[in-house]
Amino acid sequence: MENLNLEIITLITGVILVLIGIWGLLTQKNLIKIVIGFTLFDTGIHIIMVSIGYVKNRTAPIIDQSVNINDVGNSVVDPVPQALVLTAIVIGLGVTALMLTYVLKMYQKRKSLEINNYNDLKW
Amino acid sequence: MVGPIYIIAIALGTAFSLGFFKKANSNFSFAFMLFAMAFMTFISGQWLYAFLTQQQETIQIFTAGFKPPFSISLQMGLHESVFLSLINIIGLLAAIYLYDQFREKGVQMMMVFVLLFMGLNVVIMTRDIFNLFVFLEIASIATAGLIILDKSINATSAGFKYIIATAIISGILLIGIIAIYYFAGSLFINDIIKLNLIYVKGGAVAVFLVLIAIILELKPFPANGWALDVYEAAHPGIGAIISAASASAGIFVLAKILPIVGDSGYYIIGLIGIITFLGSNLLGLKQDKANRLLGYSSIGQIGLLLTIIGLTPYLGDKTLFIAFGVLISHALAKAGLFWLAGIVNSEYIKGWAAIRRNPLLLVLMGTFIFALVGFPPFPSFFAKWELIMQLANNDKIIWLALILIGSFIEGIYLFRWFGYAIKEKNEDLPEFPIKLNKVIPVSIVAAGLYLIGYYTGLAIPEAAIINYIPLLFIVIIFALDFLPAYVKNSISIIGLAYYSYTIIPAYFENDMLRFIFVVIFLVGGILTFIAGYAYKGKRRGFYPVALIMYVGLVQIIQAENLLQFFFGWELMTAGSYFLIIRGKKSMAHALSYMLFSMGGAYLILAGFALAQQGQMSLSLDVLSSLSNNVFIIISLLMIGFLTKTATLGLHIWLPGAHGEAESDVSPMVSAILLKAGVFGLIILLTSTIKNIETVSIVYILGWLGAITALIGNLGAAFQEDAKRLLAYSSIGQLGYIVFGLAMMTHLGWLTAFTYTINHFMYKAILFLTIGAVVLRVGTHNMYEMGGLIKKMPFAFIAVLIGIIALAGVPPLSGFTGKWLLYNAVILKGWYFQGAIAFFAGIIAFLYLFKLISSIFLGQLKDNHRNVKEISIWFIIPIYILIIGLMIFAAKPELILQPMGDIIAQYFPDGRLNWDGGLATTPIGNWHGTHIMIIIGVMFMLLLTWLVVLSRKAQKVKQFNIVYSGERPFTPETTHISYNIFAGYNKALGFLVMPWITNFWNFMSDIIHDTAGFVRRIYSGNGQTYLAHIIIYIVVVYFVFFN
Amino acid sequence: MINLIIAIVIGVLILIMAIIAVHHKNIVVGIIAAGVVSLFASILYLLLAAPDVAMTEAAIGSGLSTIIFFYVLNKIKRQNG
Amino acid sequence: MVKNSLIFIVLIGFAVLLADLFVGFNGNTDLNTLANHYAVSGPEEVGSANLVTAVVVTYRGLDTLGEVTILFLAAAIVSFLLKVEAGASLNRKLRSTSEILDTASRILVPVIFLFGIYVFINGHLSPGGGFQGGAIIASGLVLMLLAQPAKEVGHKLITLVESISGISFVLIGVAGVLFAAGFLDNKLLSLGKFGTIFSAGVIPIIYIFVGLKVGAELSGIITNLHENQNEA
Repeated sequence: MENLNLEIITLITGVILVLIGIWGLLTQKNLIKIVIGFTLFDTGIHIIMVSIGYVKNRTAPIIDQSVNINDVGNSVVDPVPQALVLTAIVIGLGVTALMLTYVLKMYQKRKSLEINNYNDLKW
Repeated sequence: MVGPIYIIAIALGTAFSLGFFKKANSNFSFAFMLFAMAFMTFISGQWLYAFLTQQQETIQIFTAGFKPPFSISLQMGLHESVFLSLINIIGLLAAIYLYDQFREKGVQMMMVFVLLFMGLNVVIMTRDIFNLFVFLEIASIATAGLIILDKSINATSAGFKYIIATAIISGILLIGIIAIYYFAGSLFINDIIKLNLIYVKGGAVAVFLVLIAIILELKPFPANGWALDVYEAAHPGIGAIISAASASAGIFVLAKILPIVGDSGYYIIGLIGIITFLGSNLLGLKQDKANRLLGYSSIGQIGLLLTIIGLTPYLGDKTLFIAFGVLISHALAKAGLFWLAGIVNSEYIKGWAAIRRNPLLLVLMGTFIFALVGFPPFPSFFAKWELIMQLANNDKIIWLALILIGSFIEGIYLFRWFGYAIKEKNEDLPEFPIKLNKVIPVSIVAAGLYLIGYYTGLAIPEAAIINYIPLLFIVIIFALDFLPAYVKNSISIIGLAYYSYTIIPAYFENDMLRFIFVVIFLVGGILTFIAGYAYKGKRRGFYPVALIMYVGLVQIIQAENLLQFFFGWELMTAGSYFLIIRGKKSMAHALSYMLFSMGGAYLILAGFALAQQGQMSLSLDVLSSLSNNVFIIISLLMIGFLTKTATLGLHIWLPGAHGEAESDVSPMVSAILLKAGVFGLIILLTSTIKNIETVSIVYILGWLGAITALIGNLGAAFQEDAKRLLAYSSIGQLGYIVFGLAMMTHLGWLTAFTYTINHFMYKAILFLTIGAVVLRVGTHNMYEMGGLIKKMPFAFIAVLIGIIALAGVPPLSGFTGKWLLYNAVILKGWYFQGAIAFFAGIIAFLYLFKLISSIFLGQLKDNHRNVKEISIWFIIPIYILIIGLMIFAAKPELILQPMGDIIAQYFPDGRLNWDGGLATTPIGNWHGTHIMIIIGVMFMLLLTWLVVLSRKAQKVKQFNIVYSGERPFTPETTHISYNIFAGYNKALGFLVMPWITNFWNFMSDIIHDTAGFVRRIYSGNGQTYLAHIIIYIVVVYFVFFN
Repeated sequence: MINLIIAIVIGVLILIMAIIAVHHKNIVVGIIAAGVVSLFASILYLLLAAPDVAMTEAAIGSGLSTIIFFYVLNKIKRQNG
Repeated sequence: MVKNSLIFIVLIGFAVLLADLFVGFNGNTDLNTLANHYAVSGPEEVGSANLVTAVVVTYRGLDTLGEVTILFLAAAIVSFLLKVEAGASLNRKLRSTSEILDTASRILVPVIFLFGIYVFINGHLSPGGGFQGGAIIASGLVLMLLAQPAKEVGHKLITLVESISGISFVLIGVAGVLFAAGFLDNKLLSLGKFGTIFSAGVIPIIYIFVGLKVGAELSGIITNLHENQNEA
């Protein structure tokens, strides 16, 4: 357990989640399942990002009573990845909503959720 | 000046405000949005102007009042301003073009549209790598939104494929960015560059992920199925934006992050680029849907750009110029073509035949096609030139070859498509409306191509001296296209006459060799134009293209350096292509002509590139001081020129191209155009005369020439189509010229020159006459003619003189040539080759006899009872040429003596000795004037004798023919020239079996089958495309990083 | 130390849920499982001293995102029936 | 399944790639220069107690603007796609809702809205901010729609809020160029007393607009899906 840090555990979780997401994206035939695969992939990336900003035994980057105002640099974790993840999560939501709307539209046209039924364009 | 940050403010402000207008008048919203786009264009344009003219320094824009890396910073420099201006102008034009869609779909689309361009703008300016990610997302989401404007199922599913593909790519990019942040501790690109992450364990992988994601955004082959589907399904207006604007931004981003990767990135990018360029163009070959074809071509062009970026270490400071030339041509031409696709509205490329109902649109399409392939005067021409030269200078021969092969393949499908537009049947194609707001943007980008092309040319010293005034003259002629043909004909003749007046005298004094060719080109041009008076109506498009060919030909003569020569060569090719495709059944022939010409031109280009390698000069003189790769250079150039002389193996384009051309075009492309190849050969051989390698090459050339003469004449003998007969005969005649040149002796060259001049005259006479006859009788087939001698005596006499000259029978100048040829052969000792040439000469009699007998002698056909003499406008040039022929025959010393002096510079030994009109060689002598007189007297005696005798002759009645009571099933078969040489065919037919045609068809089939097989990877399944992306990443990673 | 154990447990749960989300035949279960992945992820964020991210993930990733999934699924089912 | 095994192999390749990427990762022990600057000088420069907020709204304000734009784009596209084509029949099948849910939602929805507003107003002091607040407001809306499916949500109002807050965001940014040191500069207003509501320059104001905008955008997506829901 000596080398096993919190952020390494979460990082590994994130990486595996990314792989599971890609697996879902590549193997599931149902359009909604594919979108689910994407959200997993996305969440995995977010976990990786937050893990990378973590510093052992430090608190959240919010200056309140628990933080010594004169020694902020040595008491908080990195705020940058967190800020980036905030942005990424919102972007992910926008993309997911868009994908689902496409799925809905495709279903309305052809009454099928099988991705194999949308191969008209090719070559 | 207005700060770049206002681009963001204006775009966002507009997009957010548009929400207010949801129910308001759409026209107002549209104007509002258009204003925003115009303002963005204005801001980027004024910066571009400042950078170009006022030594403006690159500026950094810090947001939030903090310096980077603490805040996001933007950068505005020359390069940024160029890209921003390009993208915003395309955006502005696209907005105008999409007016109807905006009106129909409402404000949401306008919001999405403005935001797309804002995204692209920031993507170019930002110096923060995460900010780059955010605005790339904006751009791709906005693109996804625009794709489904078209609510068809295909557009929706293409949009879905697009969005999942870009989402995956963005995810990969994000992982890369956060890892870079981990290793570099900064998101500021300038900081990251300094850290050389590529040498850090793990850092290299992070950089790789960012790089591969950006490359994947550029749709590399084969991980690009999603993009192709989008190109096919989306509205062409959107396709234009993706292809022109988004891809340009993508290229810029790649260039921006490349310093992070460092030098090791170049190799990967170059390799990915060339694979994309070749693969995408190859698959484009099998494509028959217009939008998808454009998609393949777009991806191919981006591949070329990637290749150029990847070759930066070898291209040095020329990289920017080259990339700019290719990019601007691609962006403008592709935008224009996509927009045209929206106007023509035809799913399949064959349906583009409808476009020629509007000549302006057809011209625009031609502009874009030629700009894409890299013809002058477009920026891509100069860019490609520089690219090839630089590659040669750095010994990157394989890259050079691959790039030329890819360009060639792209040319195949682009010209096939263009051929359909010009020639495919269009009677039953649906009408399409032409709206001003759609035509204007297309016209503007086309004009931009010409303008930028002119200025790019100025940037190369060797090109800056190109004389653009003749091209301007062509533009004027084109602008006057609405006038009747005779007016334009007169203007063209005056133009050529003036051109001749300004340049010919100087050549006469200083350079006899060029003088001969320039006279053939210009005087020949004037003479053939005189025949043009015979045509009624407007003859739309004829004069500009004919003049392009002549201007190109003269520029070849005038060229002082390789670039000018190649410029003229390509102009000539373009002009002659248009001339040839004008013929009624010329579509396939024009394509094959174009392909052989393009292939030949690329060989010449490669040859030039290798020739100037290491010589720091583009002067034509470099050819005479070759030191490395001499054999290869000479072979490349020689094969290139031999495509134009239609030498054996490279001749299959000629019969169709010449045979099917219009009556006054055949002489242009036969008597005149073929001489360009001869001129090229002469330049090549005179320059490389001292190179020992030349010896073995010309030996092969000699055999080629002799066999070509034989095969050409045999081919002519088996023809039943009069014009094809003449076309094959040209192949044979050019074979003699090549044979003469190959001897590399004084007499050999004199022979070649004599044949050159002769062929010009008698082939012009014959083609003009036969063409004029064809105009009267309406068929090329000789067995459908006959007995025209009384109807067309002038034509008969012209053909008679023509064939006497061609056959080499005394007293006409053909004999001069033959006499010289046999002397030269004997002195050279090439007996076998000489024997073949001699045998070929005998065969010439066969077909020449047929030409006169079956057309003018025999029975007059019923339906020709009322035909008139050929047009006076044909008779005039024909008889001028006949006079010229007679003078040359009677007084050959007038030309051959000075010619001999020229040749003596190169081959001083074994001269022809002149004593007045008496020419002497070591083995004999001959006197042109005397022979003329003697034969003339004999001829008169014989004629008188015949006239006296013919009193007793009995006229044969029209139907005084007996077939043993049998009525022939097809009356043509009874014609004398129907299958006339069946017997010979049995004996010699194997020689004219279409081995060579079959060979080229086989090659073409192989390539097409490969394309058809490979493109099956694009299964249409979005998930497969995703798998391609992941596989691509993994494969590239393991290939390059392990 | 306790954080470590929680992290491992949550991490394993996330992966199990993710596999369920991908492989369960019933799409409704899949969507819920994906939502749970997000919810657990937000706990990880809390452990990683990222309360802002945790809030966002909880509200957006497991909340709104799941709702949108259901709206779309519901709509599709209605069209089917 | 040949195909799936192929994908599995590729995924292993990808896993190796990611492993190569993070093989040296052993957790941070210290902040890097950039983060350290934010932590040490951030409170002084920006005046926000929540450093994440300082980074999101000020240092990387352009990202946030872009992010809001992405949601805006998504909302616009969804609304465009789900726009009911003219002439489509509007037969609404409404589910009856229980009295309890209805009543609860009547009480809860305003509270949720208030909570959302609280979250984004206090974004510079405590965890939370515009995105979280906006999302909370949107969830309130979802609850409302669940309880009262027939409820017509004012599209005009949503659009108005969305547009006004978006434009205000941009205008604050431009004001930064004109009156302070750059686009979205925080020092447009005085930084105030550290740790109080009225501090941290324009951050609270921007976060209010972000909150409103995000809320409106998410609500737009949801109402569009919802209304489409009832029209089969």
